[in-house]
Amino acid sequence: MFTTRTGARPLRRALKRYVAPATLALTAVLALAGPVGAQDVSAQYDRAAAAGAEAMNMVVLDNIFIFVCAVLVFLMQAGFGLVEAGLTRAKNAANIMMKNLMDVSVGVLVFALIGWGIAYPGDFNGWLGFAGFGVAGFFDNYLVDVSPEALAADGFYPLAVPVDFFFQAAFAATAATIVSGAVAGRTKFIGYILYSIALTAFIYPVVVGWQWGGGWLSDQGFVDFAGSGLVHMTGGFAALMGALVIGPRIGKFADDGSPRAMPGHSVPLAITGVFLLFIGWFGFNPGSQLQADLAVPIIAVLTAFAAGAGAVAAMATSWATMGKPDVSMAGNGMLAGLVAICSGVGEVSAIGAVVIGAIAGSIVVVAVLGIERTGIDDPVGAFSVHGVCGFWGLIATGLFATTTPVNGAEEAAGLLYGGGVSLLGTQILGGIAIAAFVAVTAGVLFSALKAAGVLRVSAEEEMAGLDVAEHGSPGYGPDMLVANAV
Amino acid sequence: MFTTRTGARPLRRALKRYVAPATLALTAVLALAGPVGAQDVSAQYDRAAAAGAEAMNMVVLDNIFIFVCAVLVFLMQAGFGLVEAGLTRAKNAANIMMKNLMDVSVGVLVFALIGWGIAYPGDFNGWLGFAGFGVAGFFDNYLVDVSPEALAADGFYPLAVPVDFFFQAAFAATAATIVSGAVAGRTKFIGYILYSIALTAFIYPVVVGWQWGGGWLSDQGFVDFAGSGLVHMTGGFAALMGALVIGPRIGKFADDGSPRAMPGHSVPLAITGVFLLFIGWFGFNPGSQLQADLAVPIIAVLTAFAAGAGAVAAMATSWATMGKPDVSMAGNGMLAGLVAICSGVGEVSAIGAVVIGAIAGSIVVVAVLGIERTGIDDPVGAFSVHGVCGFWGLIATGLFATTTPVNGAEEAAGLLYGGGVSLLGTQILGGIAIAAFVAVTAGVLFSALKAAGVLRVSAEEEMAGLDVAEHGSPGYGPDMLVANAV
Amino acid sequence: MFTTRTGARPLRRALKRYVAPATLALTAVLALAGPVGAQDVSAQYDRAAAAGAEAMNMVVLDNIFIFVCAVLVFLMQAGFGLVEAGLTRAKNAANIMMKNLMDVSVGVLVFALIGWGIAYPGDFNGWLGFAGFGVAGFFDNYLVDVSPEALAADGFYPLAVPVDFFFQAAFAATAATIVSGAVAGRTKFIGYILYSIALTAFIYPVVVGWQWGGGWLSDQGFVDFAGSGLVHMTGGFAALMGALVIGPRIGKFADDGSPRAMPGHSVPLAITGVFLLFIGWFGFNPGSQLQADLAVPIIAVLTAFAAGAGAVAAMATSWATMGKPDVSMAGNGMLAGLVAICSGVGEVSAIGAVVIGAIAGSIVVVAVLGIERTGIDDPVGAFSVHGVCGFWGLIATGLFATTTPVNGAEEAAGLLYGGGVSLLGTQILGGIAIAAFVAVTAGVLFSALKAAGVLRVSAEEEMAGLDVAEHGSPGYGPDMLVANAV
Amino acid sequence: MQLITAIIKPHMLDEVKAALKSIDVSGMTVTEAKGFGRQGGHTETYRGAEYKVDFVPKMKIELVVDDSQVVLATDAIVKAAQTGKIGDGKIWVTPVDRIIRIRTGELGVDAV
Amino acid sequence: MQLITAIIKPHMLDEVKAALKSIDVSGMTVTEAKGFGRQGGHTETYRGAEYKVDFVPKMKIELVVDDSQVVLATDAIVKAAQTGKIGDGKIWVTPVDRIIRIRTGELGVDAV
Amino acid sequence: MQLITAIIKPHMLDEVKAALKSIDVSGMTVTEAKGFGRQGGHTETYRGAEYKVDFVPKMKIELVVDDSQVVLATDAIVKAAQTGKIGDGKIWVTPVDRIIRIRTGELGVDAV
Ligand SMILES: Nc1ncnc2c1ncn2[C@@H]1O[C@H](COP(=O)(O)OP(=O)(O)O)[C@@H](O)[C@H]1O
Ligand SMILES: Nc1ncnc2c1ncn2[C@@H]1O[C@H](COP(=O)(O)OP(=O)(O)O)[C@@H](O)[C@H]1O
Ligand SMILES: Nc1ncnc2c1ncn2[C@@H]1O[C@H](COP(=O)(O)OP(=O)(O)O)[C@@H](O)[C@H]1O
Repeated sequence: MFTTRTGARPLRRALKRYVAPATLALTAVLALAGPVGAQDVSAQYDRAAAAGAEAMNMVVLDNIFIFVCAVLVFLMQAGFGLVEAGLTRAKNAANIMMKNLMDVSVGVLVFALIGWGIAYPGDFNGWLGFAGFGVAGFFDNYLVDVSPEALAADGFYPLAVPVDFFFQAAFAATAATIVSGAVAGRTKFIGYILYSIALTAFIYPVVVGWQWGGGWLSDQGFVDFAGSGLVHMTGGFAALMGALVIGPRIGKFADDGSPRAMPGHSVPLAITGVFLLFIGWFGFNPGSQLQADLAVPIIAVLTAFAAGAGAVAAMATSWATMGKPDVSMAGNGMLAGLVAICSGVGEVSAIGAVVIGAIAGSIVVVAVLGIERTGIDDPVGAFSVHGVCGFWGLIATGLFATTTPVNGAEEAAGLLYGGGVSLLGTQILGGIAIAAFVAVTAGVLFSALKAAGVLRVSAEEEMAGLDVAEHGSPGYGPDMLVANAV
Repeated sequence: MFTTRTGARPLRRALKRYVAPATLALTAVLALAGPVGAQDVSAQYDRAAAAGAEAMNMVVLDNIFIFVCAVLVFLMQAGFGLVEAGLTRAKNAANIMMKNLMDVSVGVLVFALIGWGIAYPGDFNGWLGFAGFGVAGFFDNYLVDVSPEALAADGFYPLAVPVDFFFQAAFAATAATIVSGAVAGRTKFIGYILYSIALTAFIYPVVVGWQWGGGWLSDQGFVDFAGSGLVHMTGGFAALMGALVIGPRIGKFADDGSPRAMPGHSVPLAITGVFLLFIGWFGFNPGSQLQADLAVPIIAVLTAFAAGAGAVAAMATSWATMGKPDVSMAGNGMLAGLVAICSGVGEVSAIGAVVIGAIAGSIVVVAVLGIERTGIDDPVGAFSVHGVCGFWGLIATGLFATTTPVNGAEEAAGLLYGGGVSLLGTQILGGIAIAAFVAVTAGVLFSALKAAGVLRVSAEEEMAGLDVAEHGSPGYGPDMLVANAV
Repeated sequence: MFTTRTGARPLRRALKRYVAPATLALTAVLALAGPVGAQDVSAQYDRAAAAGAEAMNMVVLDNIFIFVCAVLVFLMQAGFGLVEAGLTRAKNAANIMMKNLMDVSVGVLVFALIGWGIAYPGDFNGWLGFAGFGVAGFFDNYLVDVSPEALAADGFYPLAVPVDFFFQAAFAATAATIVSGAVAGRTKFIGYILYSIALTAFIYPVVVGWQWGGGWLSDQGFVDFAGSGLVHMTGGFAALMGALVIGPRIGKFADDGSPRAMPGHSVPLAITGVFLLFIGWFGFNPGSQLQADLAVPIIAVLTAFAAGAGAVAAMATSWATMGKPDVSMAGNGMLAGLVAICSGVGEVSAIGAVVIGAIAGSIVVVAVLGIERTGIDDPVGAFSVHGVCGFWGLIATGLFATTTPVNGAEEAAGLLYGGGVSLLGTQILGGIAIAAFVAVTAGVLFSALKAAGVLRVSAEEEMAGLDVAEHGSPGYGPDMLVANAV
Repeated sequence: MQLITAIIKPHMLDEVKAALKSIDVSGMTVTEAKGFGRQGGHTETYRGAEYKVDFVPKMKIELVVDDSQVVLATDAIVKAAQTGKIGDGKIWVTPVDRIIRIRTGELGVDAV
Repeated sequence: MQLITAIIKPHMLDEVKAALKSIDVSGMTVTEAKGFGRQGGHTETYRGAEYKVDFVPKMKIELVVDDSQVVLATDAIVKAAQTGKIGDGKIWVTPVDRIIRIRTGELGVDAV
Repeated sequence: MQLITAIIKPHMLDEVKAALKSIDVSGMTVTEAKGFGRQGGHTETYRGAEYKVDFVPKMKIELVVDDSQVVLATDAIVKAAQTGKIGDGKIWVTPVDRIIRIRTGELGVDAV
């Protein structure tokens, strides 16, 4: 159990692995980790026991590994920016990139000040190593607590806080930026910044706290290894509420309500973004193992399988339903597969990953078309990819979870692997809870911004484009002649 | 020998390093590795023997390192997409990106189902850890075999299968995507997908099996560290056959057969792609060391030397022959240097790497001009870069291989380092074999697709552009006004 | 002290850690590292002493870690290329990318032949492991010296040279490429190549030698962890001199001297470049720790804080001063924060990093506007970002350095942390020295190029655009219709 | 035959096209244009430097019609393109001596 | 003097230019245009939403020629631009009162 | 009313606009164009293949003015757009039968 990311355990594990002197690790495992199979003990023994030097080795490698994974997750910001800019019009391209730039910039700071403390409440109480974060501690010199003396005293633990924060902050920025594309082309910049702050400071952290922070969901045995629900559904449902409250772009729907095509200005940029997201996901999923071990490559392979299956399925579905293989739909399909596999990547088999990804790829095409029919304008399909396929990912874990997860944990198996409906039920419960909480809070948030008149630009500004209206000049210079009739 | 990738040894080495209980490693070395210098033994001893904990450390680091390298290799897909899109016309840009997206998506799945099993036949027979791959095993839960119990039992070996697959699959996708640019602007999408499946399922794996899979080439002492021949020549000669069978784009050649310039729509995107490929190559070459050791940085430096020398030489050559330094040629030159150094990067000296890269950079310019003169239309120079310079890379190893390769192996030296012509002969033999096999199989493949009428779009579709004709809408929106006269 | 990068110590440390047989490490520490705190010794002991196997472990991990960081730094070349191309006009886009491609290609070779030897003079004298670099040794087979035998003999040291070179070469290429944007749109390509060679061969190495090479600045206790001064001020002041000597682009200033807006052709590409630079910086700063340890994540977090604060502050400042949040200014702001934190990232606290970044973000906006008023044309704000904020970074360390730096060194504290003005004085002295030396040498260099008539293109060529004039054809094809009126 | 040239606001193009179709105008040719006039332009800011954009986006429509159709067509355009806001554009009519359909070489009325 | 305006298919531009050169037309001005006519447009699909593209790419060629040259020039254009397929385009001729060469201020025939 | 069409070098647009403003021309319409003429083009090279670029960038200015203003306007354009170098461009004047302001429906002089 100690290597999974289900519930509070991973953090206790961390505590165990670092705070306890390495030589006490074995007892620590037995004491804190609950019933564990023999292999856990031996593994733990192999990894942490014996020479202090040996223990430090693994600590260093673990920290460096998560650091590298976090950098990959941050790369996803560039990917989101390109996907969103590419699938919207040229007159809003700079605005989209600016929103993504601010998601990560504001996000890292706000998550440090507020979000992180909310997401992981219990675990860090009274840990001075953590005092460096949070409103109060922010004004201390938190490095005091990670000076070599402190390290020695604390058995190296505090140094893991920064890397864990670094990794988690990248996730928070990801959740926030999902919304940017759904509300593209008509949102006031100031309103978006306020939304972004609220999501990284409160909405996302609360949801994360339920599970990774050791909250009620984790007590149910809910499984969300890398965040199909916690990260993607949160972003996806916030995106839905944003698109809903803000309303469609001018001209998106004909008077009879039928959707009009508003082609993105650069599919090549969008697919470049998909490639960067694909790469970033190899930090997102494998890094969620929270330590450098031999499960990492398996997680990577399953991630690649789901991504590939998603892209192929979306291509095939669009081909079948629209007569031609749609490029941006295939891109959405790869993302859908990646989103869906996050939850169960530590629990499912190879064939499970392929099926989960393929179904996600088909779902996303249907969802994008369906959403449009309901009169909601989500230019990049953010809700379909992250919200719908995020939920599918949770359900899929309830169906495909095996009895022998990659990480040696002893989770309940899914319906198709003889585990009955209990895990499935928990997954659905969790999905509904996340959807409901985010829908309500994000709904209130966007409605409040709307009431305050900071949510949507004027019709004139929208026609002129947000680059000029909100930022003073077009994203593409006068030498990249941009046509009028759009 | 045990750290090289020449022939079957690396896999036996792996076997050795992992399957044998760590405490038996030393004997294992002596038993399997053939005559090894004292330093090999001691190194092996240092790395794997003594404490089980110690051994596991290195296994974890090795696995994580190859995982990171594989991610870098996957990044090359974005690089290829941008180079190919940038050097072709705007009306085909989305189609190019779609083909690259499918190369990796289809490629990973097909290589898992079929290719991998063909590429590494003997070594994996009867390994349950491998049962998760391949048509049959695909429907089992292969994670069973990597449960901690299994790991313990197998001495950690099986866990290396996923990372090795992950790394090899990235290579397969790379080989496939090389062709995409050469057939750009006139190929039917369905035909390209069928080609891509055939290459990753059969053509590439067969070639890889000859050497890395322990086949006949490896028995000759053929040296192809990272795949100048196995990967790049395979892709390059497939590209040549594709361009040949499909024929040139409409308007590429004047009635008198003289080539017409068809400028790519975005050199900046193309060079961005070159940069991403340059970055990805630091996973491609150093990762081919197949373990985290101190040879990795040397391989990286030699790779950078060859890349730089290639770019400079191509710039100079284009300047000399065309009067001005051609930007996309300089980009091709960097790629040419990278392709050429793959084969010998574990064997050559610093000056060797520089010379190999510089010659590749000059060759590629001459080759691009030469190919065009023969009436073959290869819009991005794929054959010149990967086919011609891949072959040059094989030959170069026969010339520049030193007696003291970076990886401590005891390969035969090249002609210029007193090794006589034997290695050179083997390299040329291998190159011819690869060229012949790929030319024939790819030739048959493309001819069959042509006969089936799924290879080339109609003249009208070609004029309209593949984005509209094959995918339903242009890759650049109506707001990015694209000129008519092209 | 031994883990910091202030002055020559790191290199002595390296020497210490590798050349001395691991079992002698402890004595080595005491012998060479000067007075060290108990924790240093124990840490050193934990890391290097005891089993040879253990020592090798850490050596491998350190080498692999720096290798990965260097790859991230090389990714910055793509980032610079995109930022510079995006913020200049379409008719010069291919030329900008070509200059960046050559900066890294020429840079790696020239730095190996000349620069590296100048930058780290003393330390490498008579080290055969180094003979592979440098004019003379370049023609030997330097791999001889890293053959397993040599490794064993040298206690693994020589193998660290390649990775250190690889990392340092990436820094040199970065310093060189900073200038490219400042002189964009009017510089002769040959003149730029000559400048680039001179900077990586002489100017940058001399400055680096002063501090990282163990020169006079390091003896003053000057602190420049990752190179706010050594790397960014060098590039920034060279950029200033370039822009000054070459003069403004035609039409940049009205007859009355008031600056005219010359909008970049693609803000989306520019911000994509900013994202890639942000990612690359996680190799630049954490890698400057020069070993894989638990300080790395802290450095990463502080880097992210400064980047975020810089972007937010620049956005706010541009909003306040220009009425609207300027997108490219926000991008400059993130880079400004990153540049400023380089110097003190090993010494400052969380709040320190935020304040340093925020001030840098505000400074850069003011600086960009101010520079323009003086009649200097720096299209991308290279001097404001790297020169001005680089100097601010040095000063900031003198203000915010704590008594307990992350790396366990015992540096003097900054003014605000009770260290008095001594460190501040040293930092300012160092900044002035770098500014003066670079201004003079770069000034002479550009003046010489101007005198030789290879610095600036003709007015006709400038109007036509450098892509056509210098490279033969436009960077954007005829199908990407580029407007005339620019 | 006469040539009607209309300068309109870009987003009115669809309405104008529909209006002309409804009166059986067989064809037209459209060009992207920029206009200068009473409407005036606006100021943009890039990296702190302000600059005036005098020319506003317009679409230029050209159609050759039979003399009998001129008034009908111009009225249709005016009705469709009119927003009442400054900048709606102009229409001018010039005489056409000859018109040829390239495909057939037909002349005059048969050519349109 | 008269002004010849020709709307042709984009890829016929080179042929037309060559044809005009061969009859010593001294110059011409070309503009990107979009055409609406019998040729009709086509339907595109983006993310599942269909939309009609009514306007097809055309090139617009304008050349001022001496009255004596008009027939020669229009014939040349028709010959060169004709594919026989619908959408080949139109040519119309309008009278020109004055023509000036900016460089020299020359008027009339000397100006072209 | 008459229609003045001027083909000028792109970078002369600001000067011409200023000159026309100074003589109270109320408006004009501008289009990107490419020109062929005595100025000739140039050769470009892409990946070793040479190709001739015959068409050079030009701006096309159209303005409808009252007959009384024609000479004034053309003179202003010539003065402003003249560099004396080959390729400065042409101006031609054609008669306009009717002009309408779409916003108001005003006709003739009142419309411009
Ligand atoms: N004299 C003119 N000649 C040619 N085009 C003109 C003229 N005056 C105006 N236009 C075109 O008509 C457009 C609208 O004119 P404007 O004066 O701005 O508004 P309105 O026509 O409603 O008074 C201008 O942008 C320009 O393209
Ligand atoms: N009445 C018209 N006025 C101006 N341009 C026209 C007119 N009719 C057609 N055109 C132009 O000529 C092009 C070809 O006309 P079309 O009717 O499609 O084919 P064809 O001329 O072969 O019958 C159209 O795309 C449009 O640009
Ligand atoms: N007969 C013509 N009809 C229409 N436009 C023309 C004609 N001759 C020249 N032009 C336009 O005028 C521009 C300048 O003409 P050119 O002969 O190159 O120089 P100049 O007018 O100084 O002799 C050409 O690029 C073209 O756009």
